Amino acid sequence: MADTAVETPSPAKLEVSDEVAIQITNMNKWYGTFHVLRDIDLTVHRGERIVIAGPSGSGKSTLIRCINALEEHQRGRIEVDGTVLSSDIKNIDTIRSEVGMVFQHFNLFPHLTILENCTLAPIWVRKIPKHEAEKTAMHFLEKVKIPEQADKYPGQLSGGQQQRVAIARSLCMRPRIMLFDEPTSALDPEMIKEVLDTMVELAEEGMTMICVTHEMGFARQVANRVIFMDQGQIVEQNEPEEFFNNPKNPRTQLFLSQILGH
Amino acid sequence: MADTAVETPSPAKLEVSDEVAIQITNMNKWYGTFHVLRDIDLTVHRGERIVIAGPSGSGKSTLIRCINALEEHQRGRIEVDGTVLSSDIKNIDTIRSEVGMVFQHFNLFPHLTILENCTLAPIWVRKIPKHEAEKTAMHFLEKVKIPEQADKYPGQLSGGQQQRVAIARSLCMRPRIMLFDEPTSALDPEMIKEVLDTMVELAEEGMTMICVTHEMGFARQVANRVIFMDQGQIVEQNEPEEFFNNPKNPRTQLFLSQILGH
Amino acid sequence: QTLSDVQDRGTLNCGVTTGLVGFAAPDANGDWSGFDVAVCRAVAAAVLEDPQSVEFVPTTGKTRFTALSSGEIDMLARNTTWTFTRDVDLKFEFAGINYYDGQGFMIPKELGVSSARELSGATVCIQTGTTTELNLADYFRKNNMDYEPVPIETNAEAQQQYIAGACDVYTTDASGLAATRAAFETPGDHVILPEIISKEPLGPLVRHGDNEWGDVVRWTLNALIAAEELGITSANIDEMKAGTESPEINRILGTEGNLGEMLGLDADWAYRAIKANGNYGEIFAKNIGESTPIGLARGLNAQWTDGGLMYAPPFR
Amino acid sequence: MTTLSDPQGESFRLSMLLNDTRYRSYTFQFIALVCVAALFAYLGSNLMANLRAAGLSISYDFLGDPSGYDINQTMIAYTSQSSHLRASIVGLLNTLLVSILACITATIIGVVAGVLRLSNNWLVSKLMAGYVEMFRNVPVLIWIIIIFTIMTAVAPSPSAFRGDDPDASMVFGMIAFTNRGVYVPAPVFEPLGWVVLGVFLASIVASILYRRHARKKLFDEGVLLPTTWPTLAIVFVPAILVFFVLGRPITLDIPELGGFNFSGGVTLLGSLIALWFALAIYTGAFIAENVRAGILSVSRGQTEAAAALGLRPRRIMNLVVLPQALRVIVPPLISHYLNITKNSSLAIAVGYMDLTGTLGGITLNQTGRAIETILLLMLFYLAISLTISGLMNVYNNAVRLKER
Amino acid sequence: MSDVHAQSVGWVRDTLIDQQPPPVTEAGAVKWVRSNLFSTIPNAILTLAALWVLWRLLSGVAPWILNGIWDAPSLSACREILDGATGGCFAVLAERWNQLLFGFQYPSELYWRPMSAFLLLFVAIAPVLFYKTFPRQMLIFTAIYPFLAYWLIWGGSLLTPVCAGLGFVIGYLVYARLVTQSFAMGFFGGIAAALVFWWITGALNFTGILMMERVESRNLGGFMLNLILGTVCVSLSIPFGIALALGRQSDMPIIKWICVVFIEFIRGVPLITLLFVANVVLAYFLPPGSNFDLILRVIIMITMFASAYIAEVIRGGLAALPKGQYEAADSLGLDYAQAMRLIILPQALKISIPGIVNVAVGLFKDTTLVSVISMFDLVGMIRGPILASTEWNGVYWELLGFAALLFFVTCYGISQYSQWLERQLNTDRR
Ligand SMILES: Nc1ncnc2c1ncn2[C@@H]1O[C@H](COP(=O)(O)OP(=O)(O)OP(=O)(O)O)[C@@H](O)[C@H]1O
Ligand SMILES: Nc1ncnc2c1ncn2[C@@H]1O[C@H](COP(=O)(O)OP(=O)(O)OP(=O)(O)O)[C@@H](O)[C@H]1O
Ligand SMILES: NC(=O)CC[C@H](N)C(=O)O
Ligand SMILES: [Mg+2]
Ligand SMILES: [Mg+2]
Repeated sequence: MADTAVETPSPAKLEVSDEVAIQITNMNKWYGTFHVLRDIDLTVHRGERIVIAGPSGSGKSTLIRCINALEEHQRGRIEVDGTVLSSDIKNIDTIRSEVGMVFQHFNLFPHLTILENCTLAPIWVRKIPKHEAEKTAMHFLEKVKIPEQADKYPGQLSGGQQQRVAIARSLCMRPRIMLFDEPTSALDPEMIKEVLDTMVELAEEGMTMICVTHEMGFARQVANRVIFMDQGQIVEQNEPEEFFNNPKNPRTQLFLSQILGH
Repeated sequence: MADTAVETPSPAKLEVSDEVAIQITNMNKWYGTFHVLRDIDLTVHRGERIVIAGPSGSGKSTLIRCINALEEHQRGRIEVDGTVLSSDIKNIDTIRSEVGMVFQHFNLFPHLTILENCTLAPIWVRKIPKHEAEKTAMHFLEKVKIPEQADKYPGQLSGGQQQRVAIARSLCMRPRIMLFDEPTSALDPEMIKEVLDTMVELAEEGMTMICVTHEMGFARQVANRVIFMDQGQIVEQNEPEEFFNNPKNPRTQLFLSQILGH
Repeated sequence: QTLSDVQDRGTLNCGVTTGLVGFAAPDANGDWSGFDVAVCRAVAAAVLEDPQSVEFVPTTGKTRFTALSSGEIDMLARNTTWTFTRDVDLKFEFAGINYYDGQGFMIPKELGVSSARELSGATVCIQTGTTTELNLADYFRKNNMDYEPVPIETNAEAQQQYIAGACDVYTTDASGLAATRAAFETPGDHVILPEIISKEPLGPLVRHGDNEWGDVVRWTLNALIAAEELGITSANIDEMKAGTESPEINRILGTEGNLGEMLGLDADWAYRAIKANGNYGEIFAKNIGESTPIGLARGLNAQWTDGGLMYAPPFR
Repeated sequence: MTTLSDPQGESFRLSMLLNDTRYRSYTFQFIALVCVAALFAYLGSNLMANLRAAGLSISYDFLGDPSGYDINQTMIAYTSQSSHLRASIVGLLNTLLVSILACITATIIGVVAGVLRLSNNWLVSKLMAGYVEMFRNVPVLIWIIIIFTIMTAVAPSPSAFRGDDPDASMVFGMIAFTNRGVYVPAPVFEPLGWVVLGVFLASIVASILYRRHARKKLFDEGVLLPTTWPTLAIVFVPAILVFFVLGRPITLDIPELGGFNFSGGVTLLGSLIALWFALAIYTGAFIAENVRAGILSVSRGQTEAAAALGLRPRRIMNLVVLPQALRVIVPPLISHYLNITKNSSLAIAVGYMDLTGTLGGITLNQTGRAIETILLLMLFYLAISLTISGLMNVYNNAVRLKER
Repeated sequence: MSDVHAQSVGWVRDTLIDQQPPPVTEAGAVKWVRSNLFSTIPNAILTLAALWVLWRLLSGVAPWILNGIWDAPSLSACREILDGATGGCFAVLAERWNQLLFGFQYPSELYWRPMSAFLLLFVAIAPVLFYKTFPRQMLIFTAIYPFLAYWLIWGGSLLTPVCAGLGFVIGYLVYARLVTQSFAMGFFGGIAAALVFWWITGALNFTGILMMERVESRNLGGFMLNLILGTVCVSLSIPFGIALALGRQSDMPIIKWICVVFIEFIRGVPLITLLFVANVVLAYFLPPGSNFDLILRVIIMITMFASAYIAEVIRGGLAALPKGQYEAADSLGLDYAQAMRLIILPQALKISIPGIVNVAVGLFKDTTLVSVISMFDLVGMIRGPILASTEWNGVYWELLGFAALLFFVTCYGISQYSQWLERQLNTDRR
């Protein structure tokens, strides 16, 4: 699968600021008695593009869902853009409007047109007047190259187009951080490329991104850090070049040999 | 799709006997007023492995379903293993227990375990004592490499495993002829391989097989004849090598260019 | 306070039966008439000055008491028997008796039965939730007979069942039997057996605890009865209203004394009540009397002066 | 609800009641609880005030008092001197009786109609579709009344059986259809008769054992024994033999016209029959749809796969289609049973003395204890419903298909 | 080696065979009759049996209908005209049809009012039922309709329904104003504003202003009563059903249990017992001195009944929505109320429409049960006043058949609609 992604092997050299965007300290999470995330420590700087990889069930999705407060964590501290994630609704709302999220299965709202999908949250959460919200939405739809679909319904678009709408929808909230949870794994190979291109473009503009993906081409091209997780822990992290060519942890080596193997 | 199959290009050299297994003469079938099968003539010898290809709606499924008396034909004659297919229930029963059939959608019985799926027909049709039937069933399950799933229910298996159970289930009746109707087209690429491997193995043992499939790799590897159908007629038949490299009929050429194209 | 409620509302909610010819039944236009209806109209006339401002609420044997006690209706004028438990346990107040009745049996002539004693084994149609149901059980038990009750809700259903022959006998108040029989196509084919197995004093009733309202209903009824005794009729009432020799008539008609005021009404209340449908005797004759198809004799319901039991307490 | 993210240094503030996910749900629940409690308190105080105004009080003492009325169909000993509670139980049993009868009949009608609706006979399937639509779309109350009318207004009254040249006669000389009900012969057991009955029951058990044996034989030795005829033979032949050998120890008590009514035999009241058939035929239409959907839910592929394996149509039905269809059919079937039980309360429209007729009808009327009786009535029905749906859940869990 | 076998040699068809007509036995009427009616012996027997049943039905019913008498003053007169022949006495329908439709107490000169309310109902309901074909603007009429219908049926001053409607408008305006800040504030603010408005206008007396003759609700009856109960209770129960369904889905245990207990309780008891409650006990629970009329109490109970069933339907709709929709809404920062209002409910309700329609049909049929508590709906009219009247004592079939037909037409129509809708929704969601 790796071969479908863009093939430029050098990581794009993009500036990374010193400012901290996300700071996770000693975070732990349980599902019932099952310890999903163990002592996660992670600092993401503004402008960083991080790829998270790891075997299925290793807790990748759970981690990024915690950042967005879609799941609550039980111990430790998550600070996003200076706001500490607590059970205070105010804080949760602040963080959610700072952080955009793109899901594996797009999760567009099928009863709304593409444009309405994109303007819904700006209008109701950010309280932006409708025509302005629509202007912004069209801008981002152009950016993901599907402005002509604005009045269609999600059911009428292909998977790749849907995923691009999902990205545009997140962008319309003008988030400072974008989270992607395997955004391409529900797509056909041709469509994967469309979506990855959009993400690469975003990365080049300096958006802070955390992306769970197994598209190693993508990781090579845009990530400035690859994080490998296993059994709820961060096992290894490194620059992509180092990570792929010279993995240290035996678990990582095994994993890389599998996914690059075929 | 073609590339997922096994890549050995030479057709396996397997002996074909002189005995006739299936003889179809001038067979015609209508659905209402729609003429689905027109003047089909086909002789299959014991040990032959025939692949049927053709565009959608060309009557491939209908043809092999007629062989199994799942559909009745209106004119012409079908003789399977010396028994002429007529509306006599006795004959139909004889033929059906000689002929195994594997469907595109597996059609396992979801309320029975894998083992029960495999022993049901031997016990009730062949009147084989249960423990013997189970022994046979385990033998064939081992052959398709899933003996450990014997006590699970179909819903608990993956698609490829289910299709392999379906093959084992047919084999448990010890048929002399196997019919496959697009056995892999409902499967994910990885699973296709599992199933094709099983079929190749069967072919190598000399089973008479008729297989509707578009897996050209499979056709190349095991078939000793490829039949191309269009609009309810057999348009061309040839050895795989000839068929693929040197199609004669323009319709065949068009079709091959399409499916091998991508 | 029911009195003021009724006056504020401008209509009297009066519970009647769902339909028993002669006692309370709507005609094709939905206008009610009958012996019980007349009582309602008299009360409405007394209280609201208009005998027409009555809302009739049809009730079955089952719904009548709850309708009354929940306040849905202000009074119940539905051939209801005055019994101890209804008065004491169910907390109702009977305003008097407008018909002295008893339970009887009706049976097709062709069955050739002449006495209730011969009814052993019969199938009996009976309205549920009535005193007659209990009387019936007692009567058959006492006489060591068995029977099969067919319970029904309304007189109309009973009539259908009986006509269709689903029961041999229909039992209810004798007055009700007469009224039901009168509605048959061929009343002559049915006989009412001579036995009367119970006492069924029927009268209008109101809720306990609202004595003012109870008094209004009681004395309206009494005014109707007294009017007959004193010879006040709808024909001569206007004459008498001008004043008569008899002080009691004058008191009733409000030309003397202040009885109306004591009731919380005006002086003309009884005048209007009697004027509405005539006195008791007139009401009886018009709705169920011998000249009607129902053809009930006055019997016990004659004035005490004629040897009957109708006896209005003095207006004084 | 373990939400302990970083509690250090935070003290409780009032605004947290609304803004903090930890306390917010407590706040809402508290408010909801208060609202509900307030509603109940309000209703309760109204009730108290109204009762006081009417001088009534709530008491269940009346349940012990003699009821004073008679009931035409009693399955336990009952006279007008029995208590109201006993009358309620008589009613409850009558409710259960008519519900069970209707459930069985509705199932039979529904299965037959549902299967016939799938028949490839065009006329039959259209006829069944007509039946289903016709009965589903007209209120059950109207059906009850229609059937009751057939019973009372169309069937002859017992007197029609009287005389030398009666207008009506008994079917087979044993069964009388009258407008009060159907009179059928009742079996009378002489002492030896019980032996016959015992033999009959034993042969039913034997037939089941035989079928088991046949199955085992097939599984063990691959010999398929015939089942249909042997089963019938095992069930009936010994009983009939014993019956004659012992000199016909079971006789029939044939209903006879005497006095006003037929006496002897078993009487099925007209109201029972009307209610029973109306419920059965009405619900049968729903069940038919249900059965049809269940059978259709088993995909054609299943039948074809079974056929391709050489199974014969009847075996396909028994071994493949029915076991799968039942899982789809049974849950809605049970809710139809529930509906039958609830709809049986319409007995009151035909004067059948079920729970609503006794407890919610005459007892309520004669005692005037409306609140108490209706509460009790609802509790009875609730108990029946909960029992049935409890059983349904057990069944559903037992047959759920294993998925991964 | 394989070229030893003749059939293995390459073979190409040069000329295509054209479509040929099927053999005679395979097409046309003969084939149809054979395969649909007489394919096997048991099938042939079934066909004959079905034909026999049909013949019996037709031969019984046809003369009865064809010979029907439509003009006679009473049953006996009708029988005389028939003179022994089979035939229905449909005269009873001709004579009493307005009683059957409107009850026996509704003033006959006012029949045009419920009639026009009934016709307008179609206009009002069309944009809801066929939301694709009709312009959305028609929904405004749908919103006005309840107040209009109230005025038409019950009469009284036009200002009463107008004020009631204005209350909703004002409530909505306040809600729209406040909702951008917080849903709870908007919601309760809206309710409070509406209540205040109603309280103020409730004190006013409109008698005499734009009056139409008032009709007491106990004077409603006949089929009209069934229709009123059906439509009113179903429409009222939808909002309650939504609330109950959301409550039951909530993860707050107390709220959840309150809803579960309510729903299961209502679904566990027969409607009759709830009608008894309306009839005999509900009044005890209302504030002393308040006088709810029977219709209103019945509406309250039936609405409670229907909302429990509708709640279950909507719960199914909610459960059918993929979890991703909830998460997507959360991750965009929508709060609970917004997510429900904008994302979840619109989708869940759309999925639930066929189920709601089915509940509505069932409920409409169940409105006949009010005849048991002696209200004079269609069935009540037939069983009470008409069958008991001296003229028409005994015309069961004509009356019951008429009632059955009326219900059949309505319910069959609605259920066909619901099936059509189900197909529509299925194709929508490709
Ligand atoms: N709601 C839940 N309740 C209990 N366990 C859960 C829940 N969601 C996830 N898990 C478990 O938590 C673990 C981590 O899940 P997670 O979805 O984060 O894995 P992942 O790394 O994203 O895997 P994948 O690549 O398959 O998406 C898994 O073992 C999963 O079974
Ligand atoms: N039961 C049926 N009734 C009427 N027409 C049918 C029926 N089954 C199939 N057909 C028609 O017969 C033709 C041949 O169908 P068939 O399924 O044999 O095609 P196929 O070659 O197997 O196509 P595919 O590759 O899509 O499976 C098609 O045009 C189809 O529409
Ligand atoms: N028939 C009736 O409706 C009344 C019966 C009896 N008088 C009673 O009060 O119970
Ligand atoms: Mg994941
Ligand atoms: Mg096919």
